[in-house]
Amino acid sequence: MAAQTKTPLLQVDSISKQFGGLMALSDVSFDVMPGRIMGLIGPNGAGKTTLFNCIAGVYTPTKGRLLFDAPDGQRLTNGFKPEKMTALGIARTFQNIRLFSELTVLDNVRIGRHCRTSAGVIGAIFRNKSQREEEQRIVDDAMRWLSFVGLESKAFYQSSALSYGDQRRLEIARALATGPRLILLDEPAAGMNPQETASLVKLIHAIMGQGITVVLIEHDMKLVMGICEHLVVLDHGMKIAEGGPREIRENPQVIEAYLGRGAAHA
Amino acid sequence: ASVKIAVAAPFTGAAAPYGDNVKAGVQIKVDEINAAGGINGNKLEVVWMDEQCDPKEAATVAPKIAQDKSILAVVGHVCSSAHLAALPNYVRAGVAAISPTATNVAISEKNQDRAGKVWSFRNVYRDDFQGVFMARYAKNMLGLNSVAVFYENNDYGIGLKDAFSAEAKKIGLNVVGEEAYVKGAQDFAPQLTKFRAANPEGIFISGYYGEGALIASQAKQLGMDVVKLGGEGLDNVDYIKLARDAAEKTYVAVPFIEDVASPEAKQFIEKFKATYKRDADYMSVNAYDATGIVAEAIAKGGADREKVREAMAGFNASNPYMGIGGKTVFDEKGDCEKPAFVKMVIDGKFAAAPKQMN
Amino acid sequence: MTISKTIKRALFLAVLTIPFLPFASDYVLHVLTLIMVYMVLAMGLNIVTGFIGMLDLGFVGFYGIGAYTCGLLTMTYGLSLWMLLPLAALNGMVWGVLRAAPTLRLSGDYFAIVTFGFSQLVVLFLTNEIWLTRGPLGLPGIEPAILDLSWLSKMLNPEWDWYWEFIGETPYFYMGLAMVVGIFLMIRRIEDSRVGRAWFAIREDPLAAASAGIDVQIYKVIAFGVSASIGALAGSFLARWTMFLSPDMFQFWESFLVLCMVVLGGLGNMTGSLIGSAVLIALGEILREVLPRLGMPAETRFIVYGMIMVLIMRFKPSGFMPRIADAALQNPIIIELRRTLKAKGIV
Amino acid sequence: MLKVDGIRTFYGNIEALKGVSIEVERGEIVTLIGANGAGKSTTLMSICGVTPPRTGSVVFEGTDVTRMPTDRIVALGITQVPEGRLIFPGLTVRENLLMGAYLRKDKAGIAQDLDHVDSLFPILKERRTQHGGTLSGGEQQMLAIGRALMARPKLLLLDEPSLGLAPIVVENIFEVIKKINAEGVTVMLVEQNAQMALSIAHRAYVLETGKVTLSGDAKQLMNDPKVKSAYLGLD
Amino acid sequence: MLEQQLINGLTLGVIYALIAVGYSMVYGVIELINFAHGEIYMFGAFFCATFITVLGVPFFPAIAMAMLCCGCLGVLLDIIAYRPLRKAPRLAALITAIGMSIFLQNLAMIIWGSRPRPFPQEALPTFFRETAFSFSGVHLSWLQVFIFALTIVLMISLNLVITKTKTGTAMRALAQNQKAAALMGINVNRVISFTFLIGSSLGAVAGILVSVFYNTMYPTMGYNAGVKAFSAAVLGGIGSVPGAMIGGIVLGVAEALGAGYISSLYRDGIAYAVLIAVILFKPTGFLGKSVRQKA
Ligand SMILES: Nc1ncnc2c1ncn2[C@@H]1O[C@H](COP(=O)(O)OP(=O)(O)OP(=O)(O)O)[C@@H](O)[C@H]1O
Ligand SMILES: Nc1ncnc2c1ncn2[C@@H]1O[C@H](COP(=O)(O)OP(=O)(O)OP(=O)(O)O)[C@@H](O)[C@H]1O
Ligand SMILES: [Mg+2]
Ligand SMILES: [Mg+2]
Repeated sequence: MAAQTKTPLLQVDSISKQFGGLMALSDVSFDVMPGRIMGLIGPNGAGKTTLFNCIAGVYTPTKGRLLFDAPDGQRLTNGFKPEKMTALGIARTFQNIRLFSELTVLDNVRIGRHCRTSAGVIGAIFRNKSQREEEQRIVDDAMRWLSFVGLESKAFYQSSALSYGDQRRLEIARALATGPRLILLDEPAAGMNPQETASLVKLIHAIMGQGITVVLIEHDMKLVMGICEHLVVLDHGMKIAEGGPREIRENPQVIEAYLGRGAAHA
Repeated sequence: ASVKIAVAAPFTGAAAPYGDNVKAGVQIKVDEINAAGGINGNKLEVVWMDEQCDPKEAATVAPKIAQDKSILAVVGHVCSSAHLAALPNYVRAGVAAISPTATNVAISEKNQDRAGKVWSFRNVYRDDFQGVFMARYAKNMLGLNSVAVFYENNDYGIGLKDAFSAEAKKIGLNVVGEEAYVKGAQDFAPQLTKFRAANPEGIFISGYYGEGALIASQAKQLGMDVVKLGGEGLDNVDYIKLARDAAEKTYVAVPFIEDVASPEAKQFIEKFKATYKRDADYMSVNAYDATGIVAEAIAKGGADREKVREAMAGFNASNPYMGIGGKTVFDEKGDCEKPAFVKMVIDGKFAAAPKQMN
Repeated sequence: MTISKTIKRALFLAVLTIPFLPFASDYVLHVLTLIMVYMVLAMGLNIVTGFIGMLDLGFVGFYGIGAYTCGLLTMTYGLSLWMLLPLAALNGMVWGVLRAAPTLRLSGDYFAIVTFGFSQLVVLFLTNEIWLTRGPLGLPGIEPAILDLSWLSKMLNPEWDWYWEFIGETPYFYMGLAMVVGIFLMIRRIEDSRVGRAWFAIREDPLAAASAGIDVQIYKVIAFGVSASIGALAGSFLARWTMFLSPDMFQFWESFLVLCMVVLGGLGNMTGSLIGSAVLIALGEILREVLPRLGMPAETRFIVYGMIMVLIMRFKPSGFMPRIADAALQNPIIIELRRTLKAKGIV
Repeated sequence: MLKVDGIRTFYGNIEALKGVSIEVERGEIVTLIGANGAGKSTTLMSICGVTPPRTGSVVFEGTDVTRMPTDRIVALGITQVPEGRLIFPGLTVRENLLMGAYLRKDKAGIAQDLDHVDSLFPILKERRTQHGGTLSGGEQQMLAIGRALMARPKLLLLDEPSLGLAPIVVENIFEVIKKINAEGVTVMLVEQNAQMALSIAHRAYVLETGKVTLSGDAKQLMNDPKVKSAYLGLD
Repeated sequence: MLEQQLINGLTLGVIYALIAVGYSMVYGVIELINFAHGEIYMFGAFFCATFITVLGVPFFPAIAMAMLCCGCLGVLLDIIAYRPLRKAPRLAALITAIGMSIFLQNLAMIIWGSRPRPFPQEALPTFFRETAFSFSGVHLSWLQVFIFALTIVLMISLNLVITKTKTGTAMRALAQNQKAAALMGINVNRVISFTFLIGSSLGAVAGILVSVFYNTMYPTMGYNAGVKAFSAAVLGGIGSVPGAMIGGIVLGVAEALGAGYISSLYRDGIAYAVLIAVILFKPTGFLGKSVRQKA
């Protein structure tokens, strides 16, 4: 496999996270290879979202190391704040949708461009040429991402007026607008019907096509097994399995803890 | 026909009781004048202007008063800071104001226009006068050797206490401590506890009766059975009502006392009692007189602001205004000197102190 | 779009001519100028409370700092107002940033109470540090604003003397107007920029904002700084306009009044702030005029005032101008985008 | 048991329901399927009186509940597991469950039902004293369902109960639904997972942009070509 | 002197606490800083005094009547002012509260006049003024003892109501999500009204006790009291009843010690400085909990 010659984009190295007396993650390690779609699955409360939060800088891991292959070389990113992680190139969406709900769809995505642009207060007041050009670029980029996720026509809607599925797309567009190298999607298909899920799959493939690595939490096994090349399974904060979809589907421990008998042959 | 004057005072907000006192005094005077046929046959009309003792509001009502050319003069403001904020408007527009209560010294320096004409008068003595007076009274008449000073942290309280403390130092009256409080405070125990440790013979209360009463009663609760001294700010029956038996042994400097009052004054006191069901205080008395001064000036000067001002400035030593609060004589700064008397609380009532200084 | 722009221009021109209209007495101009002072304050507060959504109950502290900076420097050093305006604004900004340091972590009403405490401390300082501020005695007799261009006129023509002392309300009316228009345009521009969008993002969801790459802390500090400097600017204008300052003018009640203006106008909407200030100040004055005519005593003014406030909120719970981030919609880039999208039949 | 007759519901000026009529018989499982934004959640909320319909009527067991306040409708025996879970983040898991039994007075019954919920969702028992807000997404969903069961409703409205749940739990949830239905609770189920929903339901309605476009026996609908392509992901 | 200052602070603190509880309760349920609470407190004192002087009711029944009247006033306030704004932005209700506070304060001024009045002392039990305890020169009157005891009893029972009863849990549930609460069958409006009823009648008790203690009452008395009580509530962690108690006492003691040992000029300043310091150190007050939404 080509991937083995590459350095991992993200190394999760024996990460633990404790909340009071609860070990939400204990000693989880795996690598995320660039250019691939990786799935993170596991029962409810296994610690998947917590792991995302650690990677994205929302939580500082209690123990362990996170190594990100930033443009300027390998970086130990433990304890970095979310905005720093975004700037380095990790974008994410939220399990419970978190949009800027009173703002328009376009503004949501424009805000995504924040970390790739630079105008400040003075520039804003005087609106010199370079600042105006930057604004133009922001709008163009935002519109590009909106049409990428298929929301171009709703650019001027207030984002809270979107339907659930569209809100999920908008979150993805906002994340993409930050110019990430790695995108973390937390249950993007939740609440979508099969038709909508199918178009989401297309979207995820398109994201890959842009050279962006995807890590995905999802309970929809059809989707996960369909698009992920590599899976990590968590249970009770521990990694219980890792491997390709086929392997995972047949892993008895995974079936026992997560898939159940019915879904194993979905 | 009618002539108009404005009364600018706090009718709402925390200082509303003072506005209420002033309003009562003015109203009685105006009713009297109109009952007697008005000023040269013109009815006297009052425009009430609420300014909450707030400098900003005062600076807003002042131009409103100034622009209404039918208003010939202003009685007000009550608070010095409000008066100072309003003053530039009166000076600029040329309308005379007379404050019954504003005692801050700064007013005397800011009330002249470029020609040196004074546009603001007051028929209340300045803080520096009664502070000195009470310090001397405490030392010479009451024979106190040590006092603590409790002052309201506003222009009135500070001005009065500064004068008191300075004079006390001069005449060898020991000031054992100075503590401050703010308007509307209800709890004075911490400061009083501190005083108690110094064991003073008296407390000089540089503030108004509402808080003064609480200070007196809380001092008593703390076991401090001391003499209370104060300026005219304490002069209100509510002081006794609120402080109850703790009000005993309180000495207050006032511009007038019933015992030496003229028949007119006695008549006013009766009328006030009948109308408002309470005893008159110095604010009402001064407001009554201030209205009288304005009315007489209008009678003399006619419906002309400039002439009214001149007539007011004309109340000098040779031509004093005789009010119920005694003689009012303006100096070249619009201030007046008045005799001061001392009242004390005996058996739940204000009465002239047996020992007077002048 | 273009129609509303025309209306706005016409409105602006109409305002310009007010001092020459027959009804424009000193009182009317004074009230209008007062409204403009509050407009500036409301816009300043709206940055923190409307744009980043933090309830600031101590805004008046900066107003006081600006006023006293200007008042004291005028009285002791006789500095010119034109120098003092930026100086006071700068001083306000310094305090805004200083105040940000401890409060950044706080949320909701805990932030509110700390800001409230801050403004109380400012008032206490102004009241008690008599050596510096004269305390409750206030600062009477601050010089009015002076525009001294004599150095320029002397160069042009020795006969000319371009020296004006601003007496009366008219010059202050125009100064106030310039200030309101200037700050309005400035904030609208910031609002419709990367910075403004970052602020709105923080208001809507701080965590999502951080995940979108916004350094929440820094943008909060910027907002505090800008907001505080605007408050201080209003204060320094006030000092030279009323020519009198006292600590009581900056009691926390003022913060609430300004907050009411902001909320009544619409949180996060600058036009709303203008409307809110105009409504609340005018209301007080109208009641002063109207109530006596209805035979009601002066004491009833605030009963009615309170009632009307309640009623406005009842029927306009999101304020007069509920829309946030509306400056963006008037940006030529966005207008252009809309047009092309429409032309392509996408929207 | 429940008769929804031509209700029209508005959000401001947006008409979310354009005359929806639905009937549910006692003891049935009725499912409501439809695309995002079709108005499924709004229908449930209108039945509960959270977003009262502007016109039309909702009759429950012969009582017209159209304009009744929510709490009285709930008192009649309708309980909802709302979309987005709406658990109480600051209450503990146990308190959340007890809130479900707010209107009940029988202490013994409540205790019994608590045990029942604990056995259905053992993780909730483990997290008993944790604040609802710190639960994982799936745990919150379980809590919301458990809370609704605590009310011992006559009619249970479920809005996407499988959302965000692990496959094994989803299976479990559908088992639970069947079980409580068998115990006599009538169920109205909104699901994106139409296949599962149709497989346990007796009857189904298809909602499209605020209107019912199809209805009938669940098994029959499962074979309807339109339903197949649009909602089951089968071509 | 220290003992005396501590007693001074404690007395003051208990009074703050008493007012703060009403604040905290209402806040805990609808997250509204009910500015009009200070006015309810003031009305309590005036109602009680009016019942005594005008109707000749004895002291304790007059307290009960005033509590009832203020409770109803609170409920009325909720129904006419706040209820229409349940779904409106949070600050709308705050502004309405400010408007109501202005309205009520000025209404009281019209009804009872603006001048400070004494509380009708004749009606009070005579032992109130007598010394209950004294040690090392510090005297405690029976009135003080009564206030302490009453406050503690009220706190404990209220806390039990909120944490242990179903209605109490409903109150907290409501605070977090009104829609969900309604879906549980909770009559949202009734529970909120109940909260206002309790909170306001406690406000009345506070107003009465304070005006008895200081023997003075005036229409603007709610203003300062409200500010201090609000601070106390925040200091203790808004929404927490025992928190309000602790917050009030800390604030009172800080004030007394500050005024006694540091500077009476900065008396309030010291209280605010303590408040700020505590909040910076513990951003949700002493007993406040921060419920962090999960990412
Ligand atoms: N802030 C917190 N405080 C305490 N416990 C927490 C916190 N956040 C998460 N937990 C606990 O940590 C565990 C892992 O939660 P996490 O959200 O990561 O689960 P998850 O794998 O994403 O589950 P799901 O698939 O249901 O979303 C859960 O049991 C949860 O209750
Ligand atoms: N609070 C609201 N304000 C305005 N419009 C709303 C609101 N809630 C829902 N809508 C609109 O009403 C319509 C129906 O929404 P509803 O939530 O009932 O759909 P749904 O079928 O449940 O969809 P989903 O599968 O996404 O949950 C949608 O067009 C939606 O945009
Ligand atoms: Mg999760
Ligand atoms: Mg839905």
